[in-house]
Amino acid sequence: MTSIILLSVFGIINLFVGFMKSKKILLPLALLFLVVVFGTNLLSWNNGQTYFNNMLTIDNYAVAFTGIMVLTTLFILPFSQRYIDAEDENLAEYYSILLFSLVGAIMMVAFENMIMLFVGVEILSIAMYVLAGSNKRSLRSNEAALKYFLMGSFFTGVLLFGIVLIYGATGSFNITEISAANVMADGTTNTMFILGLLILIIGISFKISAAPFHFWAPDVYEGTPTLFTTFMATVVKTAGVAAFYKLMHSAFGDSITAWYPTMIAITVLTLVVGNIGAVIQPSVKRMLAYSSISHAGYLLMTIVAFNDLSDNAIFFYSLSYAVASVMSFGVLKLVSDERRDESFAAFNGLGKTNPLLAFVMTVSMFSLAGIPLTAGFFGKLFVFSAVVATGNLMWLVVLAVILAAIGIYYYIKVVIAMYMQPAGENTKVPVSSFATLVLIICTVLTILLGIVPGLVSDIL
Amino acid sequence: MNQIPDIIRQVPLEYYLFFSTALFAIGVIGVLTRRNAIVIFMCVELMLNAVNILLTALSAYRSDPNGQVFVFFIMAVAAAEVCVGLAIIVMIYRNIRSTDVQLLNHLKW
Amino acid sequence: MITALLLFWPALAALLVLLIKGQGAKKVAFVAALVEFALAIVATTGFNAADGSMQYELNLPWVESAGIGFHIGMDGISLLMVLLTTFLVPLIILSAFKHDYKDPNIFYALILFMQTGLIGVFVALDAFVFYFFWEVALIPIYFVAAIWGGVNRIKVTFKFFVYTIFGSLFMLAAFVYLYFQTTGTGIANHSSDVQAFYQLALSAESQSWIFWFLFIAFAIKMPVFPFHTWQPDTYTESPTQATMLLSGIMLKMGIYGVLRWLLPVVPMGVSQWDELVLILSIIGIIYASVIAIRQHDLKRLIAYSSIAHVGLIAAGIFTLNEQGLQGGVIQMLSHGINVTGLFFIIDIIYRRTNTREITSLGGITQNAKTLSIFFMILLLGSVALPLTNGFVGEFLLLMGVYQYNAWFGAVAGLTIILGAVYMLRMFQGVMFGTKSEVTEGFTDLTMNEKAVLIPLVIMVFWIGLFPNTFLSISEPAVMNLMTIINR
Amino acid sequence: MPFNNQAMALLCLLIPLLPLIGFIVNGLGNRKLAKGMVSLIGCGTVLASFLISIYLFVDFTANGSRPYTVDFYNWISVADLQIGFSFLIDQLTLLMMLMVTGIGFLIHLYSAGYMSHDENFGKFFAFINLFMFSMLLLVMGSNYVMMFVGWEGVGLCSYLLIGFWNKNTNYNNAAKKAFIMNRIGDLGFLLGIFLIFITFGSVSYPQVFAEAANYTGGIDSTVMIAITMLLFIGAMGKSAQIPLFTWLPDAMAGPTPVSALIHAATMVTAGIYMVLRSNVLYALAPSTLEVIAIVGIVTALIAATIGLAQNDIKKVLAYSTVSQLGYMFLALGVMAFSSSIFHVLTHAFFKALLFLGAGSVIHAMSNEQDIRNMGGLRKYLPITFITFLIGTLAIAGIPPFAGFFSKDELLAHVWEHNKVLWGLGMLTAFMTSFYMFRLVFLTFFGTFRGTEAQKSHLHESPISMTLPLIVLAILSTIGGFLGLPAVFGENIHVLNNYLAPIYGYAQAVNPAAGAPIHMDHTMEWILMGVSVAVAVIAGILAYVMYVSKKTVPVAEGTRLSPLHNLIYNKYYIDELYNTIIVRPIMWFSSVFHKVVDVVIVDGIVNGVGRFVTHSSRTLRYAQSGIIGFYVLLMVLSIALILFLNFFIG
Repeated sequence: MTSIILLSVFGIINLFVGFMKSKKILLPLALLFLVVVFGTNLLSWNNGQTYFNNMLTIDNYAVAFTGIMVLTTLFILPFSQRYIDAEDENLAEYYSILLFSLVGAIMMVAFENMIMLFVGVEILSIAMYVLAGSNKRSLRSNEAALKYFLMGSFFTGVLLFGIVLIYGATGSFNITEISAANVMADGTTNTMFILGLLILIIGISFKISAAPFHFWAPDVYEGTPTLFTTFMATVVKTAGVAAFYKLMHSAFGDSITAWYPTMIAITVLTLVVGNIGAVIQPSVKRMLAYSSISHAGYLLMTIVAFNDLSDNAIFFYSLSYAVASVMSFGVLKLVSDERRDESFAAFNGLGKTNPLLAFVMTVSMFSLAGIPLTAGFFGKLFVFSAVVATGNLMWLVVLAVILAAIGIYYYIKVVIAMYMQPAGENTKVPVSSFATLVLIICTVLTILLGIVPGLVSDIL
Repeated sequence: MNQIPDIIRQVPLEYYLFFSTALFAIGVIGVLTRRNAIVIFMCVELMLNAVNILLTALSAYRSDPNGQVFVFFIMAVAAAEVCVGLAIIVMIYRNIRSTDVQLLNHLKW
Repeated sequence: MITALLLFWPALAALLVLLIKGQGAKKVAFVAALVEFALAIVATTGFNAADGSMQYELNLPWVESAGIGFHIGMDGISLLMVLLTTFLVPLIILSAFKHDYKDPNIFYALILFMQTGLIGVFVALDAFVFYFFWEVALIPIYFVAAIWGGVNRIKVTFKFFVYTIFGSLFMLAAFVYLYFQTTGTGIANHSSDVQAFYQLALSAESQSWIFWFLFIAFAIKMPVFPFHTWQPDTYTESPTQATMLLSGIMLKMGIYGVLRWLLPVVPMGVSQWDELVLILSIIGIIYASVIAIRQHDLKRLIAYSSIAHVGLIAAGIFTLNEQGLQGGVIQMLSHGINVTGLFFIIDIIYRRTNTREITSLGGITQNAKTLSIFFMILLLGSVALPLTNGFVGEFLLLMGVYQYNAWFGAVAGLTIILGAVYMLRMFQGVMFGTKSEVTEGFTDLTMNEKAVLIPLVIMVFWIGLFPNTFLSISEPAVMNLMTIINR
Repeated sequence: MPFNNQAMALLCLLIPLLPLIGFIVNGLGNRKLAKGMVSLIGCGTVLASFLISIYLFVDFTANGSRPYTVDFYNWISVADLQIGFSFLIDQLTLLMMLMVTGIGFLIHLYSAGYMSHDENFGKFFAFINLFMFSMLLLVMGSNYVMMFVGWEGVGLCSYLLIGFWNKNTNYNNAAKKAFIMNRIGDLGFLLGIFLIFITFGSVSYPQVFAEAANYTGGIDSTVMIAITMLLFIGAMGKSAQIPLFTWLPDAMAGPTPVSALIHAATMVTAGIYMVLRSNVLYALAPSTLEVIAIVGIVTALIAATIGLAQNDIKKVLAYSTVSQLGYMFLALGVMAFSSSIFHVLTHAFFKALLFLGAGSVIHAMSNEQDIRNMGGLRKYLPITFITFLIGTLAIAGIPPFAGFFSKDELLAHVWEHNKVLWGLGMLTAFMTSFYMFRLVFLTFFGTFRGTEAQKSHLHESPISMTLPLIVLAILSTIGGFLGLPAVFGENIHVLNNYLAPIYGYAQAVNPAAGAPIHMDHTMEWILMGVSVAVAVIAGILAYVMYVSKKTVPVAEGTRLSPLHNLIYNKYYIDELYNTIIVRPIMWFSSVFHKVVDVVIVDGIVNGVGRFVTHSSRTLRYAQSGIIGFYVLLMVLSIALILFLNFFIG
C-alpha cells in the first residue's frame, strides 16, 4: 500500500521537477524513487494487510510481484539516456507515466475486488496507449498507439462484460466472495456465470497477449519506442499474468471444470503461435515480440498446472523472463538507436565491437531459450515441473519442449549474428555507464539465479 | 430515491440482459464494420454503456450498491480513455490527414 | 571434496585465462589443465577400486524445497570418464599451440569451461545436476566450433546446437516426470537423486515412453543412426580442437548417460526396446563404415568411422551383459584416445599441406617417418589390432553382442573388416604412394606435436596390454549397475 | 599343470620378447644404426630365440614331455571371461617354435644379404622381427585369444611387408588386399572364439579341451559344427584357401625373403596349426572335416592349374604354396593330423628353400622375375641351381626327399578315407611336379633369354644368402626321415609318436582322430609307387616340352586358347570378386552417403526445420496489419470459444 502511495506521490514530484531546466537530475531522482519504493515494498513481506474495505490485499504474492515490477522498471529507466541527451521536453512526463502505471500494475497483483482489477488494468493500459504513441512524429509509433488503443478499449469492454455477468451470477466483485458463492457447487451449470467467466478470461488473455487474442502484440511492440516496448513486455506482462493467475486461483479455483478446456486451448495456441511466429521474423524487435507471446504461453502453463508448485513457478519464471527481457530489449535499444536498424543484421559483429553488449545479449537469449547456467532454465524447469506434477498433462510438457527447441532456433540467430558474422560497417555502440551497470547487474542476476535458483525459488 | 430500484425492478431482469447484450453486440458489430477511428471508438463506448446499464440493473435487482459504484469507476475510466484516445486520433490526423484505420497498416507480418 | 575441486577448478581457471591477453593464455590454460589432470590422478590414487558404490560424494542443497540436491560423486565408471577428460584436455590444449587463433584467451577459456561441463556430467548424481552440466558442456563447444570453424561453420553448428538441445529437452521432460514419481524422504516428497530414480518402480508402459525420451537425447549426442546427420558436418567444419573435444569426450556423455541414467532407471523400458536399439546401432556400424570407405575428406572419413565405433559401443551396452558393458566402458576410453589422436594427425597434415583431400595427398611417409609411426599406431588402435587399446574394447563389445544374439554379433563384427578397409585406404592414400605437389616439402613432427602424440600412443598400448588397470576400476561399478538393472 | 619355475618362465617369455626388442631397437634406430648392427640385432635375437627353443625342447623331453602353461599376468578379465597372458608349452608348440625360429633365423640371415642395398634396411628387419614376435605369440599362446593376438599380428606384419616398397601403388593395394582378406577370416575366428567361450565358459586351451572331451552334445552337434566352421573360416583367410586365397599370389609384391618366411613357411600354415590345436573340437564335428577336405582338395587343384600357366617365378611358387596348403587341409579333413603337420614341416623346408632360391635368381637377374626372360642360369648360379633343384625334387615327391614322405603319407590317409579325393590329390601331384620342373627347366636350362645388361650382371649370391639355401636344402633332403612310413618298420614315425599325446582328447571323443594308417604294406608300396611314377612322368613331360622342344611360354598379348586363357587369368576370380563384392560396396557407399544420408535421413531432419519455417511464413499472413481484420479474427475466436463451450463440451 505504501508503494502505491509513494509511487503516486513520486510521480507528481517528478512532473514538477520536469518544469525545471535541468533534466540531468530526472533520471537519478526517478531511480532513487524506485529504490525507495522497492525497499518499502519489502517491508510488507510476511506483513500482509488488506486495504480499502477489502479491495486490495498486500500479501506476499503481491509483494513478490511488485518487487519484480519495480525492479524491472528500475532497470528499464537507465536506457532512457538518449532522451536525456536529446533534451526531450517530455521526459518528466514519461517518467511520471511509468511511475503511475506501476501503481496500476501493483493494483493488478494486489486486487481483492474486480473493481480494483479493472482500475489497475486501465491505469496500466491507458498509460501504455500514451507511451506507445509517444514518438509523435513517427507514423509507426502512431499506428502502434492507435491499434493498441482501439483494440485495447474494445477488450476493456469485453473484460467488463465478463465481470458484469459474473457479478450477475454471484452478486459480488470480491474474489473471495465469488469463490464462496460457489455457484457450480451443486453440479448445476450456471450459464451466466460460465459465460461471464469465459469472457473474463478472454478479456485478460488479450491484455497478456495470449493467442488467439495476440494480434495486436507484434505490431504494437514493433511500433512502440523500444524503451516502452520493454516496459510492456516486462511489467505489463508480469502484472497481467500475475493478476490472471491470482484471479483464476482465488476466484475460480472451484469452477475449474468450466474454464479448464478453454485455458488449455489458449495456452497451447499461445505457445504455438509465439514460437512458430518468431521463427522467420527478420526484425529482432518483432522476433522478441513473438517471443514474449510464447513466454506468455509458458506462464499460462502455470495457471493450467494449478497446484502448489505453480505459485513459485510463475514467480520464478516471471522474474527470469523480466530480467532477460530487460537485457535483450535494452541491448536492442542501444544497438538499434545507434545503427538505425532493428533487423538481425544490426547485430552483426557486435561481439567484436561491443563484447560486453554481445555477452549480455547472449546471456539473455540463453535465458529466454531456457538453457542452463541462466535463470531461464530453472524458470522453464519449474514451470514444466508444475505441469508434470498435475499428472495428466505430460503431453503439454512435450509440446512445450518441442516449442522450446524451436525457440532456441530463433534466439540463437541473434548470437550467430553477433559472434559469427563480420561487423562490416557496424561500429562500436556507445553505452552510458548507467546502462552498462544495469546490464551487468541483470547479467549477474540471471547467471546467479541460473546457478543457485534456491535463492528465490521457494519464497512463496 | 428509494423507489428507483423498485421502478427498475418493474422490468424483468431478462429484458435488461437482452437489451444490454444487444447493445453490446451492436457495439461489437460497429467496431467490426467501421473504418473511421472515431466511429469505432464510439462503438466501443457503446459497449461500455451496455455494460453500465446491465450493472445498474443488476445492482438494483440485488439491492447491492457495489454495482453502481463500479459504474462510476467505469465512467471515470472511460473518460480518461476518451482523452487519450482522441488525442491519439488527433495526432494521427495531423500526420496522415485521415482517420481511416485501414490506412494504418505499416506494421504487419 | 576432490570431486568439487575437479569440477570447479577448470571453470575458475577459465575465468583466469579470460583475463590474459595475447598468446600467454594458452600456457596458463595448459598448466591449469595439467593441474586438473593431477587432481584426477590424486582422486584415482585415493579411490577404492573394489567398491562399486559412489565415492568422494558431496551432497549440498541446491533447490532445497524441491529436494534437488547438488549431489556429485564418482564410481568407477565416472572416474574413468573423468580421467579420460582430464587426460585429453591438456593434450587438446597443447595441440592448439601452433595455431594462432584469434582471441586466444576466449578460445582457451571456453575449452576449460567446457571441461567443467564435461566433468559435471560425469560426476553428477542428481538428474537436474546432470542435465545442467549436460547443457553447460554444450555452450562453449558451440562457440568454439562456430567462431573458429571453417567456411560453413555457422549453418552447420547451428544445426548441431539446435538438434542436440532438441534431444536434451526430451531428457529434461523425462527427468521432470521421473522426479514426480519419486517418493523421497527428508525435506521434500520428491527427489531427483540418482538413487531415488533407481528405486522407482514404474509401470512398463511409462518406462517404455520414458525410455525414448531419454534415449533420443543420448542417441543424438552419441550419435546413433539415424540421429547422426549433424555429426559429419560438424566434425568437418569445427576447428580441430573442437572436433577432438566433440569426438574424444563429448560423445561419451551420451554413452555415459545411457549407463547412468537410462539402463538402471527404466530397465523394463530397456528390455522392451533393446532389440530395436541394437538393430539401429548395428545398422549404424555398417552404414557408417560403408560410407566412410568412399569419403575423400580425411576429417569426414574419421567422423563416419566414429559413428561406426560408437554404434558398436551402443550395441554392446544395450546387451546388458557384463562383457558388453565393460567393453563399452573400456572402448569409450580407447575411442577417445584414438579419435583424438587421429584428428590431431589430420590437423598436422592439414596445417602443412592446406588440404584434407586424400586424392591430393600421398607419399608423406617418405618425408615424415615419425609421423607415419604415430599415425600407424593410432590407426591400428582404431582398427582394433590386438595389443592395442581398440582390440580390448571391440573384443568385449562384440562378445557381448554375440552373447545377446549371434547374428547381431556376426553382422556387427563386419566392423573389423570394414574398419580395415576404410582406414587402410586412407592411410595408403595419404602416406604411401608417390609424393604430390603439396606433400613435396612435408616436414616431420615437431617436439610440440610429439608431446601430444606420445602420451596418446602410450595409452594405446597401456590399454591394449594392461586393460585390467581400467577394467578393474569400473568392474565393481558395472556389477553394481547390473544389480540395479536386474532388480 | 601349474608351473612355477621363474627362470623357465623368463626363458619362455624371452622367446617372443627378443624379436620384439629387435623390432623396437631396429624400428626406432631405423636411420641411425649401421646396417651391420641392424642385421646383427635382427638375426641375433632370432637366433637366440631359436637356441632357447632348442633348450626348452630338450628340457621338455627330458622331463617326461609333460605340457605346462606359463602364466604371466591376467590380460583381460571381465566376469567369468578370464584371458591370461600365458603360454602353453607342449609338443605342438615346441615343434612350431623350432620351425618358426629355425627357418626364421635362416631367412633373417638370408635377408641380411638380400636386402643390403635397400635404403630401408632397418625398417625391414624391424618388421620381420615383429613378425617373429607375432608368430611366436600365435603358436605359444595358451588360449584362443592369445592365438588371435598373434594371428592378427602376423597379418599386420604381412601387410607392412607386402607394402614394404610403399611408393608403388600396386604393392600397396596387394598389401591392403592381404590384410582385408585376412580380416574376413579373422572375423570368423573371432566369432568362433565367442562361441567357444559361450559353450565352454573359457577360452583357455586346457579348459576348453578338457570340457570338450566331456562334451555331452554328441558328435556333429550344431554348436560344434558352428565353432569349427567359424574357426575354419579364420584358417581359410590366413592359409589362403578358396575362396579367400587370392591375396597370397598378390602378396608376392613383398621382398622375397618375406614371401619365403611369411607367405610360404610360417604364417600361412597358422591355419593348419589352429585346426590341429583344436583337434578335439574338430573330432567332435566330422561334418566340418568333410568340408575342410573338400575345400582343401579344390584349393589344391585350382591353385595347381593356375600354377601351370604362370610366368612369374614367384607367382608359380605362390600358387604352389596355395596348392600345398590345400593338401595340408585335405590331410586335416581326413583326420590325418600328424601327416598334416609333417607336410607343414617339410613344406616349410622346401618352400622356403625354393623362395630363397628364387630370390637368389631375382637378385642375380637385377629384379627380373619373368621366367620367359631367364634360362641357362645353372652355369652362373651353381649353388642356387642345385639347392633349387633339391627343393623341386622335394616338392615333386621324388624319394628320398622330404616332400615324398610327407605327401605320400598324406595321400595314403586320403586313400583310406575316400578314393575320389585321392585321385584328385594325385592329379594335383602330377601338376605340381609338372609346373615345378617347368620352372626349373625354363629358369636354369636352355639358353639365356634376358638382356645383355642382365647377362653381364649375373653372379652367384653372397655367402649369407647361399648358406641358408644349403642348410634348407639339407633339411629338405633329410627332413622326410622324421616320418618314415610303416613299411620300413613299426614305430619309426618319429613325428607321429612325438605328437600322439596332443590327440588324446580327440581320440577319446572320436577314435578315428589322428589314427595311423591301417593298410597292408603291399597297398602302401603300390601307392608309393604310383605317386613316384606320377611325379617322374610329369618331370619327364616337362623336360620334353621345355628342354627338348625348347618351348617358351608365349609373350604377353598373344592370343591364347580359351582354357589356357582362363587359367592364365586365374579363373578371373579377382575380377569376379571385384564385380560381386567390391563394386556393390562402393555403390552402396555412394548411395548411402549421397542418397540415404544426405537426402533421406538428413532430409527429414532439415525437413522438420523447413516445416517450421514454412509454418511460420504461413502464419505470418494472419498478421495483416489491419485493425478490422484483427478484431474480426478475435471476435470470431470469442464466438468459437463460446460456441465450443456451450454447444459442444
